[in-house]
Amino acid sequence: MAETVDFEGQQPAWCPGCGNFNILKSFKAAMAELGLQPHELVVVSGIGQASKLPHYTMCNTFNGLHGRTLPVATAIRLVNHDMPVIAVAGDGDCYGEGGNHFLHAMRRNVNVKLFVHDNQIYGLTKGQASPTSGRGMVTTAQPAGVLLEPLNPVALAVAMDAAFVARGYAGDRLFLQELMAKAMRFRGFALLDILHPCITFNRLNTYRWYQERVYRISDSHDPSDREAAFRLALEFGDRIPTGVIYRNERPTLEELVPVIAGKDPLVHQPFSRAEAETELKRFY
Amino acid sequence: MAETVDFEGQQPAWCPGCGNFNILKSFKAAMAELGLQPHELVVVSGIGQASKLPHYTMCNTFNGLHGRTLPVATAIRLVNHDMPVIAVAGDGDCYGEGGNHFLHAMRRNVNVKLFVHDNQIYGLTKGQASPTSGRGMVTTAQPAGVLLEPLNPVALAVAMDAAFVARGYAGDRLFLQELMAKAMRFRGFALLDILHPCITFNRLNTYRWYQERVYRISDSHDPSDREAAFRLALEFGDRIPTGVIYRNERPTLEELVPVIAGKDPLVHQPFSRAEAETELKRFY
Amino acid sequence: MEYSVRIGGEAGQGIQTISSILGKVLVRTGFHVFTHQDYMSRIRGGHNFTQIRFADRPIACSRRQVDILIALDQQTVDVHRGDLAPDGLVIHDSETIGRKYDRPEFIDVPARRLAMETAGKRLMENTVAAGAASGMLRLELAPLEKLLSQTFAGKGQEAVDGNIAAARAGYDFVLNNCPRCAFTPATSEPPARRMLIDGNSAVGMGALLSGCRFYAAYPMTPSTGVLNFMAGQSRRHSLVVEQAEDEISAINMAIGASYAGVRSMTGTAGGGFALMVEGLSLAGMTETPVVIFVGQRPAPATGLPTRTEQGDLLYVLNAAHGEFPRVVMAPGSPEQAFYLTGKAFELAEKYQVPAVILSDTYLADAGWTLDGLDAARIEYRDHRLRADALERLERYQRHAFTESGVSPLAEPGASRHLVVTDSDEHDEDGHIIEDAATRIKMVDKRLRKKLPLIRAEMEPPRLYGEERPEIVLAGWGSNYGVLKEAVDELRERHSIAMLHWSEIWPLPATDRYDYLAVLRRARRTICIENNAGSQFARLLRSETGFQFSNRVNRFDGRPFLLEDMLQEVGKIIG
Amino acid sequence: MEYSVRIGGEAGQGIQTISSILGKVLVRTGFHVFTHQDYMSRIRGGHNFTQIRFADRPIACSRRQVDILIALDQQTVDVHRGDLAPDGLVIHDSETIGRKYDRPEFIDVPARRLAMETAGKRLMENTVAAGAASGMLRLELAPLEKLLSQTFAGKGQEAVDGNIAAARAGYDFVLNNCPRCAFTPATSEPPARRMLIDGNSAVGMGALLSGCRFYAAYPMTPSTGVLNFMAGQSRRHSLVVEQAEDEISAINMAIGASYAGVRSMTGTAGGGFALMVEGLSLAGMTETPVVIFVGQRPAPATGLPTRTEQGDLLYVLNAAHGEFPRVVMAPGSPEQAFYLTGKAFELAEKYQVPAVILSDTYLADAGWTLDGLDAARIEYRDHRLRADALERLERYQRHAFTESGVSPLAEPGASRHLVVTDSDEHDEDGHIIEDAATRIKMVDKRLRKKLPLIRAEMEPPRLYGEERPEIVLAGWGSNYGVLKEAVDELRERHSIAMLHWSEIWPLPATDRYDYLAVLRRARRTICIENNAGSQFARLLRSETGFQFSNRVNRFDGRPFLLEDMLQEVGKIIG
Ligand SMILES: Cc1ncc(C[n+]2csc(CCOP(=O)(O)OP(=O)(O)O)c2C)c(N)n1
Ligand SMILES: Cc1ncc(C[n+]2csc(CCOP(=O)(O)OP(=O)(O)O)c2C)c(N)n1
Ligand code: SF4
Ligand code: SF4
Ligand SMILES: [Mg+2]
Ligand SMILES: [Mg+2]
Repeated sequence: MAETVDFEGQQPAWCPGCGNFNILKSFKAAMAELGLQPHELVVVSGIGQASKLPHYTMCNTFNGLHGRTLPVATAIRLVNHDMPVIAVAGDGDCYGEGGNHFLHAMRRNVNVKLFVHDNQIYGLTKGQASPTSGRGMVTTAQPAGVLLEPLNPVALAVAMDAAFVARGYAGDRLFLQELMAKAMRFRGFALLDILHPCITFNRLNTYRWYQERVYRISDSHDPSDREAAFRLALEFGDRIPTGVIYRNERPTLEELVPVIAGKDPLVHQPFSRAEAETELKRFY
Repeated sequence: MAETVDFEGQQPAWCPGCGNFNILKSFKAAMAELGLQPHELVVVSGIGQASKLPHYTMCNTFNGLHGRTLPVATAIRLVNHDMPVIAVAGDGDCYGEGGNHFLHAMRRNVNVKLFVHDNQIYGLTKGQASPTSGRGMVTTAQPAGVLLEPLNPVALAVAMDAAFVARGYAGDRLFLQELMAKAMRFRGFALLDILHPCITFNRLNTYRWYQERVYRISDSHDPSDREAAFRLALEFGDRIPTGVIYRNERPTLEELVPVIAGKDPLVHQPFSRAEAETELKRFY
Repeated sequence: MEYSVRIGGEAGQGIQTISSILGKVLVRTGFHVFTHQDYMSRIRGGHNFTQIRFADRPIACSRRQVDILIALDQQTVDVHRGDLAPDGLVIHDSETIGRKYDRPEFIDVPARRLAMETAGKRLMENTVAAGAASGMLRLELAPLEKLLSQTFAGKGQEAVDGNIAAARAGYDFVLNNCPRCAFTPATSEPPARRMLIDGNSAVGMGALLSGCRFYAAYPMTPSTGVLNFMAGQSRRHSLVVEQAEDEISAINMAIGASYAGVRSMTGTAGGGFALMVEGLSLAGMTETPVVIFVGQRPAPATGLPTRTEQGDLLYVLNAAHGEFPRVVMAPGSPEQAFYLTGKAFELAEKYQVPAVILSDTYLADAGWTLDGLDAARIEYRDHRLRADALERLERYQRHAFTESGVSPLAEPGASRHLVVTDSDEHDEDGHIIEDAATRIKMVDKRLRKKLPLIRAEMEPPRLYGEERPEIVLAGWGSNYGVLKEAVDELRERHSIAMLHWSEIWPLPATDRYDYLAVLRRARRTICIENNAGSQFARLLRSETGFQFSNRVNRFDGRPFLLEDMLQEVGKIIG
Repeated sequence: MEYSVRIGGEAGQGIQTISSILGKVLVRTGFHVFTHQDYMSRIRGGHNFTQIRFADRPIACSRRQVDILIALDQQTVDVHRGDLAPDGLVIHDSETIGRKYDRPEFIDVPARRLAMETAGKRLMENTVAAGAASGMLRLELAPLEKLLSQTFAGKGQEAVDGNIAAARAGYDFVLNNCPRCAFTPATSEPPARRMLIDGNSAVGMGALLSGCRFYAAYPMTPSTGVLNFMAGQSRRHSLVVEQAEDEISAINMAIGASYAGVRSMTGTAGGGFALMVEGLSLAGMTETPVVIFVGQRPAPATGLPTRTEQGDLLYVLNAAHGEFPRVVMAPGSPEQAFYLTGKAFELAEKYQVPAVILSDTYLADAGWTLDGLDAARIEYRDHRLRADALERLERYQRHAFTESGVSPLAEPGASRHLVVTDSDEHDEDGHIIEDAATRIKMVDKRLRKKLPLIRAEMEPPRLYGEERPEIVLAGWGSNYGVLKEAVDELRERHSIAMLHWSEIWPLPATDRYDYLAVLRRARRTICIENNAGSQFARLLRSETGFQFSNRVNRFDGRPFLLEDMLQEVGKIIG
């Protein structure tokens, strides 16, 4: 069985003090806790600070394009439904450039885990507003401050009836690890939006800002109650709930697509040229 | 003042009996009711049966690409905030190909009216599933039936805190006209999702199917109550509410962007080369 | 011996029903058939037509001249009457089209009435028309009846009987009422068993036989046929087909599937390919095999969505940021489409590059008659490292430097080795790098080493006609058939040949066959393309310096018919 | 007289602060300055550097050899020591880098300590370093002090005083402790007033002066600088800047804004341009003017995101489905970037086509010294029909056929006339059509008529050096400066000239200046490009048949420095 050290990867190129370090720690610990070996999982990521994560751990890695994690992850899982597939993205990555894939991945409910490192800013490109940036935040590209309503990924996911919706916080490492493990154990698509400070560019949402607001959802919340989940999801201001907000178990796409449902993963099914050849008959 | 006949355009190429005809009628009547002249409005559309609408009426028209109505409409309105701008799209157009723009247009809250002709199918390309197609619908591209959860645009819009969210039905022409007029009079981004049967390809959601389910929302519903709106939005099955589901008045983007807020439309602001030239100074 | 039947009417009137019945019956009767379609972008109304040309010898294109015109509406008469052969006939139902013609070439077949009388269903007027056409051609009734039984078997005996009765009614009506209907095509006896297959189905069959296991696409004319075909197959074979939310997703899915270890494909038209350009570059950088079907149609933008053009060649060749090798195949017929799809899969996987199958609306929908397709001629070799072979390796690096530039492609999860790849420039392990030395080695590996190896696998253009021609008709892709028949027609009076490229990129070398010598030797070299910009001519000049003496361009959304081609070439060669 | 100062260290250490202070002070002191940047794709750590070369004459590129190396960390010493000139010096703070060098060329400036002592802020160690470098160069203190006052004015008097004190401390320290620091560059007296401007800012200024009123973009290196520049301007000028959700949206917004009646622009890198390809085709079909800034960087895919390359030429020229004219400008310097941005706006609007400004990371960030930029040389003519002029028309058709192919472009809503356009093929009114005749006329109008008119507006390449050279160094875009200086160096011993294309497409005709004759006459023609595929060479061959005798390619993400260029050319010409 693997231990956290087995998930040690390359030296991170993040700024010292960045929230991503804690997310990485939680990630490695969660994978070890789940008893996975590095080669037993695939991590798909996009482009951004967040998306460098797979290089900083050990795993099969497809570090693709900015915004395009989910289509790649979806297909990998459809081809090999024995393999845990994690999609790692930034908030710009996933909710900006990749917004459409995000919407439709929730509809598909493929058993992919989506970990979004949500620092409410574009980190790697030096600090422009992201879809989750708060109103009024001033940046070089938004000198008059952000004028758009921030996107609430958690509320959006509840409205899309995503199967598993949770929010974590990099400052609460152990709880984050717990949420990662929960998402991994869940059977279906899971969104884990992870708040974390970008200490270099986001002067608004600092450790302190989060610390004053973030709290763990009480056990009394019933994640299967969609309206309650929506209410909780809307809370994002003086108080910010973390934990599992919504859960709606239903068959995954892998369990519905006839050729693979309950069968061997596609990648391990044999290819019969003879069978395929019979299809030529219909043209005679 | 213009009358409905002033909005007569080219001969529609739709299938006789298509729900689009009623939408077109409501459209023309609503524009006349609002006292608009054809040249006083711009209609932006994408590609699909729905998106042919501007040719079948009289208006300034930008019939652009499949899925790309909203960015074009947004910019037109930012450049000329004296002009009513309507975006017309199909369900595939707007929620499939254009899903990302849909998300972010709601965040922007530009005063654009989005009329989505939602026939729960791809009409022009001959009947593949659209994002709103019901589970189990069998098509040539989905021979095992639709396996994805249908997207509920109205619930999604409420979660995105869209400023105005309504649902209409082509079979209730006068009410549809009323909703169009309401959306037009509203100050801000307005989504009007219009259910209508595709009599050629959608064998599931027929006139009859809708007729049995669609009802007008009662006056007791308070569209400013977001949770109530969400509850109502989730209703889509045996009963389907039509009317204004959610309303949340807030400043539009045109009212927030410093250069145009409370000023002449950008297109009518003078260009001063001399002023621009002063910027060269900073490089010395 | 040859005849052409054209069926015209509004969208939704059933042109497709009549033509597919007739086409197949003619093939089964022993003829060589060529069908081609001309459709508007609408579901009902407007004006569409299908043409069925058949002969006792192989044919490869459509003609303008029509022997039998089946007019389902008045407009068809108006539009197509001018193309009627001197002894051509028009079948119409004066009741449906609302006008009686008092001229001998107009045969009034009361299809609607006969349909009601025999089957009680107005809809079967199309079957009546098919029967009437069969009668005019003095075809045997048996193959028609058999086809109708097969076609409607799924709808129950009543439907079968009704259709057969309707067909007979049309057939008999013509026999009894049309003494002028004296077409008597000679058939081969006994008829050879042949296929009738269109370009899109041929691509689909090629993919299926190449072991394609994953197909993701967003519908777009003219590629939707491939999506539909693959979706149909997914019920019977181990193939996952996913309709993506957009083309960006479609290509990224195909790339993801390939990374995970199966052969994968996506398909679209030029406009959807625009959205795949980013993913193409990703496939290039991560060296992930992927096959992309691109059906060209007239553009820019939405253009003429249901019509044909060859306007995307340079675009497909140069699309995407950065430099990496790709394969571009432009089949000229369903037969080529089948084998070249196989070759595209093989080269994509062998060299870990994206491969494009560049088709167009004309080829997508055109039906060709073939003696058969040889599945065995599609190579299927699994180039991936899997299971034991992989596990046995001491060390695995996804992007290891090798002599050939090709690194071992392993299935992730199949062993303890990690499969790591990256859209950033990377080292042999697949991790991000920024140093110049690694970058140079990676460009050398990806581009400079692989490209010549792939080039060596490309077949030179096909010469058809004189071996040392004075006149060369040059072309690529779907103009194959019409160029070939044009050469047949012109050969008597001219020293002429066709030079046809179907394997476009990397442009085939001249070592195995010196096609440049053929061109240089010729007096006139005419490059014929369905575009305005002579894109292939520009490509050839850029790569070889050769400049054609003449160019013929058609860009009105229609394919070259044989007469058009002869006329255009005639203007040049006299 | 010339010197080069290189400042190296980790990202976030303040290289940028030192270099921008030093660069500006040198310009104000009367020197010609050239700066260039080498950055990694990370925010902290790693290894970055900036180089400042200055001279008493115009300069246009960087050199490898360094006179003063300011090492903010150990790695800088290790990496760059080899480039030190024989009498070069290294400034470092042994405390910061954690190592003492006991060699005469190492000048240990206790920047951190001096910063704490003078200003009480560690952060000001960079100002100390800038002061120290100024001291070594024996610059006057006044310009430095003035610049610091201006720069930090916004942050209060304390910040100004602190910085000045820190700079002085560094300056004095060097004067007192470094007898070897004997650089004594001659300055012009009194110093001419000159600008220091980078490529991105020049593009932004060109856009602003062209009347650009709308800029939409999604951040992407190296185009983000243009976005930031425009965003900054939007506070003071009537310009709306919108950060889009993706590049697809960005270009569609720019097109929408242009349709609505204002000049508009978008900007991105090669990867983002991939997502704009669809919109490019839309602009082509709807004949909507739009200007697109494309900053090239090494690809495929994410590649080397902060580095430079010229790998997107053929891609930008051929991108998008269908055939339509486009303008492609590839400026070679900030000066060209400024004027060509103006010309791009003018041609885009005059001919109603998309225009691309093709830059790259090197040019984007490079700082050049200019005597000034002449705003009046940027044409500004409003080509649109507005208000009265429009209202007076009896009839208006957006896509009316005209002699030139250019139809009147009206502002929608400004009159009773409707402005209708469509991505489908359309008639003169802008409504969907499917007939062949209209299609042909529209292609003729859009493509065939306009293209030669645009071509006639394009400037031929610039010859620099011998008028009838035996050796031609050919290049395009950002290689301008280094080619020019290479010619300067080689002119004594060779009959040599540079031929530099900055107006690329439509490829300029040869009637005004027969550049092909120059090439054909030359003994050696060397095409030098920052890519692996010799894309410009292929373009020129495709369009003119001319083939260069030699090619030099660099594709490691770094620009050619002068020494590299001389070496590469030397290998060929001896
Ligand atoms: C198509 C495309 N557009 C833009 C970029 C440039 N880009 C790289 S990372 C990034 C945003 C990073 O923000 P986020 O996704 O929030 O990640 P973070 O760095 O904050 O973790 C952008 C815009 C790109 N790589 N590709
Ligand atoms: C980029 C792109 N992809 C695909 C298409 C093909 N296409 C045209 S219309 C359409 C879908 C039509 O469905 P919808 O938007 O629901 O409109 P409807 O016809 O049902 O009104 C598609 C996929 C296209 N034009 N452009
Ligand atoms: S820029 Fe922000 S998100 Fe990126 S590594 Fe630095 S602190 Fe973290
Ligand atoms: S296909 Fe459907 S949506 Fe399109 S016109 Fe016909 S009925 Fe209407
Ligand atoms: Mg972020
Ligand atoms: Mg639809």
